[in-house]
Amino acid sequence: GESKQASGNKKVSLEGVPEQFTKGDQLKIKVIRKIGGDDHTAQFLAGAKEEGEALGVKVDVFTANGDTAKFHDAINQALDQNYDGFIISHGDDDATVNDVKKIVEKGKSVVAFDSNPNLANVEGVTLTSQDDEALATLALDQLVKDTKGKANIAYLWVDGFPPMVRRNKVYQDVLAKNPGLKEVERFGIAAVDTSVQTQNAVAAMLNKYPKGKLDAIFATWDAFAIGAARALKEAGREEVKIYGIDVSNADLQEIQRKGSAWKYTAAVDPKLIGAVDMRLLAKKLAGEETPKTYDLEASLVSQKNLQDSKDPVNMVNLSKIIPSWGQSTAFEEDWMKTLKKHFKK
Amino acid sequence: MKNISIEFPGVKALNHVNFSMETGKIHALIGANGAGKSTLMKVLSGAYDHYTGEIFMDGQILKIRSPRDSQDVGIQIVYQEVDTALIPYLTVAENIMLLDTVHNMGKRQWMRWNELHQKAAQLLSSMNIRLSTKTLVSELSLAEKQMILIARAVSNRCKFLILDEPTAPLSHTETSELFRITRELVKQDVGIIFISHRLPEIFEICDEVTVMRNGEFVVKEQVAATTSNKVVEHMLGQKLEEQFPERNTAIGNTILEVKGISDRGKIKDLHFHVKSGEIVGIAGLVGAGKTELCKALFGSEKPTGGEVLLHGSKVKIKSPYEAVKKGFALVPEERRKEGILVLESVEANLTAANLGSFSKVFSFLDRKREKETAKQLISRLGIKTPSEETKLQNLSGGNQQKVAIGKWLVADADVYIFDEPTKGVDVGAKKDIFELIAELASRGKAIIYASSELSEIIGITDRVYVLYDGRSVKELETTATSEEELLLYSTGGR
Amino acid sequence: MEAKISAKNQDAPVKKAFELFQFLYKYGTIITILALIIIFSAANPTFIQGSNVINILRSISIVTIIAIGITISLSVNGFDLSVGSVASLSNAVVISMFVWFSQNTLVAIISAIAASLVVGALNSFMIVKLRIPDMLMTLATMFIIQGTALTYTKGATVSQNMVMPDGSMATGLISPFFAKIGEVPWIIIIMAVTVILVHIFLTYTKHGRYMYVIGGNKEAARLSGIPVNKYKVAAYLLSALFAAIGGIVLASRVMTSEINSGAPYLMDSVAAAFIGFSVLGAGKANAIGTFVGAVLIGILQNGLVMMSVPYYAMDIVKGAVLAFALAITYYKQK
Amino acid sequence: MEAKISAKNQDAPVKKAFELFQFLYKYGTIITILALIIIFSAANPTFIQGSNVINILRSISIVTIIAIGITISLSVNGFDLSVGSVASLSNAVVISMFVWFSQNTLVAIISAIAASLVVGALNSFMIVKLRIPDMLMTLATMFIIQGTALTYTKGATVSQNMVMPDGSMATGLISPFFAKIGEVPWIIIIMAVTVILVHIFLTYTKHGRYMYVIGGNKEAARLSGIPVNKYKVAAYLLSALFAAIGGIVLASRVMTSEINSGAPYLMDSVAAAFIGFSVLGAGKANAIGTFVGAVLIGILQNGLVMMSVPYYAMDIVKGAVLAFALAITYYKQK
Ligand SMILES: Nc1ncnc2c1ncn2[C@@H]1O[C@H](COP(=O)(O)OP(=O)(O)OP(=O)(O)O)[C@@H](O)[C@H]1O
Ligand SMILES: Nc1ncnc2c1ncn2[C@@H]1O[C@H](COP(=O)(O)OP(=O)(O)OP(=O)(O)O)[C@@H](O)[C@H]1O
Ligand SMILES: [Mg+2]
Ligand SMILES: [Mg+2]
Repeated sequence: GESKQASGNKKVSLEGVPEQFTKGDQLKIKVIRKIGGDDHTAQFLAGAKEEGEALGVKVDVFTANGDTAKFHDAINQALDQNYDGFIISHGDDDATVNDVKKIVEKGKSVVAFDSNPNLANVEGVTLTSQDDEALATLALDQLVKDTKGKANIAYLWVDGFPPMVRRNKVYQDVLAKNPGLKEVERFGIAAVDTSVQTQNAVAAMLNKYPKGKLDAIFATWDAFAIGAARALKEAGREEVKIYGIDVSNADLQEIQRKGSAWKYTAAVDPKLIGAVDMRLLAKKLAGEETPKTYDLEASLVSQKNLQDSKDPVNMVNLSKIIPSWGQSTAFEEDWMKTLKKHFKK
Repeated sequence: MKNISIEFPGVKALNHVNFSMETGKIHALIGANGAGKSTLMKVLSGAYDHYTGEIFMDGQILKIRSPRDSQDVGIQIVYQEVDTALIPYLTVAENIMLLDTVHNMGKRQWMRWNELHQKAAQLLSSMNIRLSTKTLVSELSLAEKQMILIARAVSNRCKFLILDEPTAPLSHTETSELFRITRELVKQDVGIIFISHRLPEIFEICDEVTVMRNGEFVVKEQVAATTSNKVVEHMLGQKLEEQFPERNTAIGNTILEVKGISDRGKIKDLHFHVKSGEIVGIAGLVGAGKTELCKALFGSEKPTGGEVLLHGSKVKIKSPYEAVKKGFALVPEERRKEGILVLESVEANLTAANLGSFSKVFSFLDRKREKETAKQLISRLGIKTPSEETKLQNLSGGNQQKVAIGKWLVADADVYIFDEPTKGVDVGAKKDIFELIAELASRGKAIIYASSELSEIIGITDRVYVLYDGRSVKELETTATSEEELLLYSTGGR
Repeated sequence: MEAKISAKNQDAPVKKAFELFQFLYKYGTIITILALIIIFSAANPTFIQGSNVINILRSISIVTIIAIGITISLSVNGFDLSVGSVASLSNAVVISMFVWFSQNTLVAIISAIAASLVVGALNSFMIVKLRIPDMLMTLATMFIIQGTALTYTKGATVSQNMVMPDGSMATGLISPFFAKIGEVPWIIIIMAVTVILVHIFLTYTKHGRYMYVIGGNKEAARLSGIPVNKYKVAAYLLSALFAAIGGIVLASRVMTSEINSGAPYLMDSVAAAFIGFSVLGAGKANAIGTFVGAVLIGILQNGLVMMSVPYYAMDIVKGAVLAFALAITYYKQK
Repeated sequence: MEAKISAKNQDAPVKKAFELFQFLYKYGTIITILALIIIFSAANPTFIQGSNVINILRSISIVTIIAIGITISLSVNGFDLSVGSVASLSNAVVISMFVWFSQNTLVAIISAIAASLVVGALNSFMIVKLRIPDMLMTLATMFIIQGTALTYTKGATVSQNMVMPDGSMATGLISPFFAKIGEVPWIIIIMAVTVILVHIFLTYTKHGRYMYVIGGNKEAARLSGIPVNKYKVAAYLLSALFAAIGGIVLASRVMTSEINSGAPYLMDSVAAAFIGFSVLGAGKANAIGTFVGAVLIGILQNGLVMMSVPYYAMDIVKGAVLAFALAITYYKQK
């Protein structure tokens, strides 16, 4: 590896920066994510890579595109290649726990995101997640508020993924508490083309529930929400309101569109997740204290807020509208700021 | 055609061949299997472009490198293997008018379906063929397919017409129909090149004959000025000995008895029996049901009625697998499609029918013994091959046929069924095959020999059943009959 | 026709069974469709309403367009597995032209088609010149194009106002005119025009006939002087062209470019084209049959959702219908 | 052999070019592998370390096992596209036996294999009896099995302590013995045994020879008294069996059953089997060649990850290597 100061800005003194970041070879970090092919992945990886490179760390990213065995292969392989730290995303199977134990035994640091809950029990690992309870609660509370607790709703949800299971739990609770809410239809699919399939399915569904028979759609994933939004537009049924979870740039465009049925979406900035995970890992590398778990704060994005904006809104300038968006200073230590200044081009 | 040479990987198929002919004549091209007849004609028709030598017409040098070049100067060909030239899922009309659609459309982009069907129908009726132009070709019989191809060839302006073994799949009536059409074409000053292994046909309709041997030109003669023995001598490079072997085998007990076998329409209520050491002929014209009978006996097509007795006890044969287990062997008519594995070695082909006897515990193969047996067979049958590991596709037709027969010698069956074993095989190889069959009989095997070549039936069998339209019309002792009598019964006479 | 010929030698019961089978072979798919319509409408009368018919047509339009491309490759006895990835590529190119490079509709569409034709050219070169079996070659191409499309978009969804790698905002907008392509009635009109044009092309022009001749017997086609390679190249180019159009229509429908967005269309398109073989007894790939096949799949999909069949059971039904269509088609050829 | 024959009549330069090509055809894949090893090791010496070699072998083991199944189906000139979905099914069954029904390892494994053999039987019935082309039939089966596996798991991931539909928690545990299967050295041993057994089977037993004979000319094989249908059925059953084993090993590796977990193995396995055609000049599907093909893919994958090639560009490389292997294999047969 190259020497660390060489590439940086000599004028900024590196005082107070932990020596792991100033001496010896450049630190190398591997980000390995099991799922792929969606915008969330791209943003998450970009966030981690940007933050890491700002800290002068070399970041390699990999996604297994949903292939579990390949995901484990990548972890095992990286273990042989002298990475200093790992960010593991979506390792929800038990085998991930074993992998992470192996990494920790080798004395490497690990931060995990949306992964097997047992990871929190592994010494030295921080398990981060989007606050799924908060996400679901934010969206559903808004739904209950708008409909005064009386509505026929369609539920777009797919089983089998830990975040989905957690969101479903909140949903079931809300249904139980509001007897006026009636789930009339449910659909969900996790495929390469989830949004288009949802679009076709919702189009078919709408025929079954003519105007007045369906009030709202709760979409537990933005791929569902955007498909539903397109279907409602095509059918001219945008009186049905969509409450979604997660956001991407394409989603923002849809929500901003005049007349779009997608009224609210609850989300955590995926880029920020990557960045915060990277900071946590940096703290570990520096030998500082880190918590065992950390939930990233969720925000509710509303259509009205977006439409009120003069400029088109995207994932970056969303922070101008939602105050806390993308701006977390969690775990951003002073020495990190120094490093960032040092490596600023 | 002057000095034509062509090579394929490993074979020099043509070696400085000269060939010439005139329009308005029927010119026979003969030679043993693999002599290069088809190859020479493919050169002439533009199917190959990697030959050397020159082609002239009316003293003008021609540049023939593609089928189009050849067709443009009026050369048409009907290939030996009809299925290579037909499009099965299109209609008769489209197949006949194929060349027309390709060459005569000019700038026209649209099909004229009515006109197409009309023209095709006209052509068919002028050739006395009754067929709907809307039938799909995949549903036609072999003979009908052949006719379609001839119709296609004459549908176009045509100065020379090449017929590569056109009569092989045809019956007598169909053959004479073909000859009628051929003669009519000659009257219109078309030159016809006629390839056949049936010498009588050549003497019947040809004016001139060119003989080839081993990829080389041997001689060109007037048919009137030569004899069939002379021609054969040129073909083989030696005098023809007696084709059929001497036989005086003791005939033993009845091995196979068939009572009232029928299938779905092609054969009806057949009765016959075969004794040990006996060669029983099944004579009949093309389409009489010989192949169906052979296949029904072998369990390949399901018979709908009747029973088969082997060594006096009733057997039910539902598949070739069971047939082989019970001691049947079939040398099928369509060698390439049914008899051999073109991509496998000679060795693998020879042992394919009886691998069980080459396997040890847990079905492991005894490769050494396999090799030895293969070598023995190759020398015993006189199979011309560089080695036992040569792939079968590199062997000539006659040698492929020997392999197809050879594999059953290993299997050591009781009942041997030969379906047109000499089809497309040259005289030399034919003799070898007859000797093989005679030898099998002398070892006490029961042999069924199905053929539409009546001379062969007379030459090799002991007894004959004549089939006509799927029924056995007559049983005859070979010594007490003649080709004429057989022909009479096979054409339905009584 | 066929029944008549064979009738000659067959006795009555066999003949009847045979004719029944012939009938099923020719009209089986259409009968199935009618039966499904009746069943679904009985279960829920809204199924047969105009708006739902439009839903179904809209939902099959992209599948149909891509399947028409496959039909053309099948007509020369080829098989193009890369159509899904070509549609993804075309989707990515057309959207990126708007969003990243602020181009107009014409430039965007032409670029997408050009990129796809390059793929078609690559396919045909490898298949025609190197004689690699088409199914295998297009499998390899599928990987390559998928990777290329991913690399081009850097694994991210392309959409208006997206964040560019340098942190700025993409300024290009998708023209409202382009958005029309994916809306009713245009999307349905495009599908209909595609089907009719290709039907006419394959049935009534000499080029179409040549393609069938090549598909039926390549060697015979070559020997009758048809430039086989040229037509094979043309077939793969056309196949890529229709995949590109499918991708463009998809782009207009979703207004973004997601990763591998075209991939899921492959299986449905293959199924539609093969179901089409038997329609009206054609016995070969044909445009009308392909459309009927797509309709069958679309009706099934729509009706099953309407009957609230769990989504995970849909694949079973889809597979079973395909198997059924195949069984009918091939049982006959026994 | 062929080279020797042809040498007779050919002049020197042609002969040389021809022999060079023969050489490339036979050893091309192996040379490519050696070259890749040298390049990757030079770039990063850890590549050639024992632990990374084990990584590579582990990563290809499942692909190899499934590809061996495809190899067997190819040997009778069939093609089984359903192996990926069979592996998913087997994975789902084996894990659910543990987790839902608290069965022991033996029962779990036998159930998974039994379920897969049912699929194999369905495939072979439709292909052998109804004569549906295998590629199409197994495509349909792929849909059906995928849907069945999804329905069986209700579209959810099956894992220990999962929440059941009634809200309770699944109590079954996966036996620690079962977990061993997916660990080094067992996973590698299973792969090696599979390759060697199938190699011996195909090359040294009469059954293997019969399969190749059937693959070479089905009609001739039938008329030689080989029970063609039995062997075809056996081939599809074996293909399903190895897919099932692949799914079981996968299950043991990941200890959960995710939806469509086997699907990603299809393409790699097909590629491995086809790359294997040319290895050592076999010219037909063979077990050793398939293994070499899998090694090639595994080395590429590992090396590219090591060199931090962007993940989205990997498909390009993989597709290009497959295309290259195909070009070498088929160019020769011109
Ligand atoms: N495409 C080819 N590739 C390799 N060898 C070939 C090819 N075509 C013909 N040959 C060889 O050329 C020689 C001549 O074959 P050809 O078919 O011309 O013989 P023929 O005289 O027509 O024989 P037959 O009477 O059996 O039809 C044979 O040895 C044959 O194996
Ligand atoms: N593959 C086929 N397709 C269509 N018709 C066929 C086919 N095979 C045979 N036939 C027809 O079936 C009838 C009986 O054929 P079969 O082959 O039994 O006659 P054969 O006496 O053996 O004559 P050959 O001398 O041709 O062997 C004939 O009319 C023949 O044309
Ligand atoms: Mg010939
Ligand atoms: Mg016959």
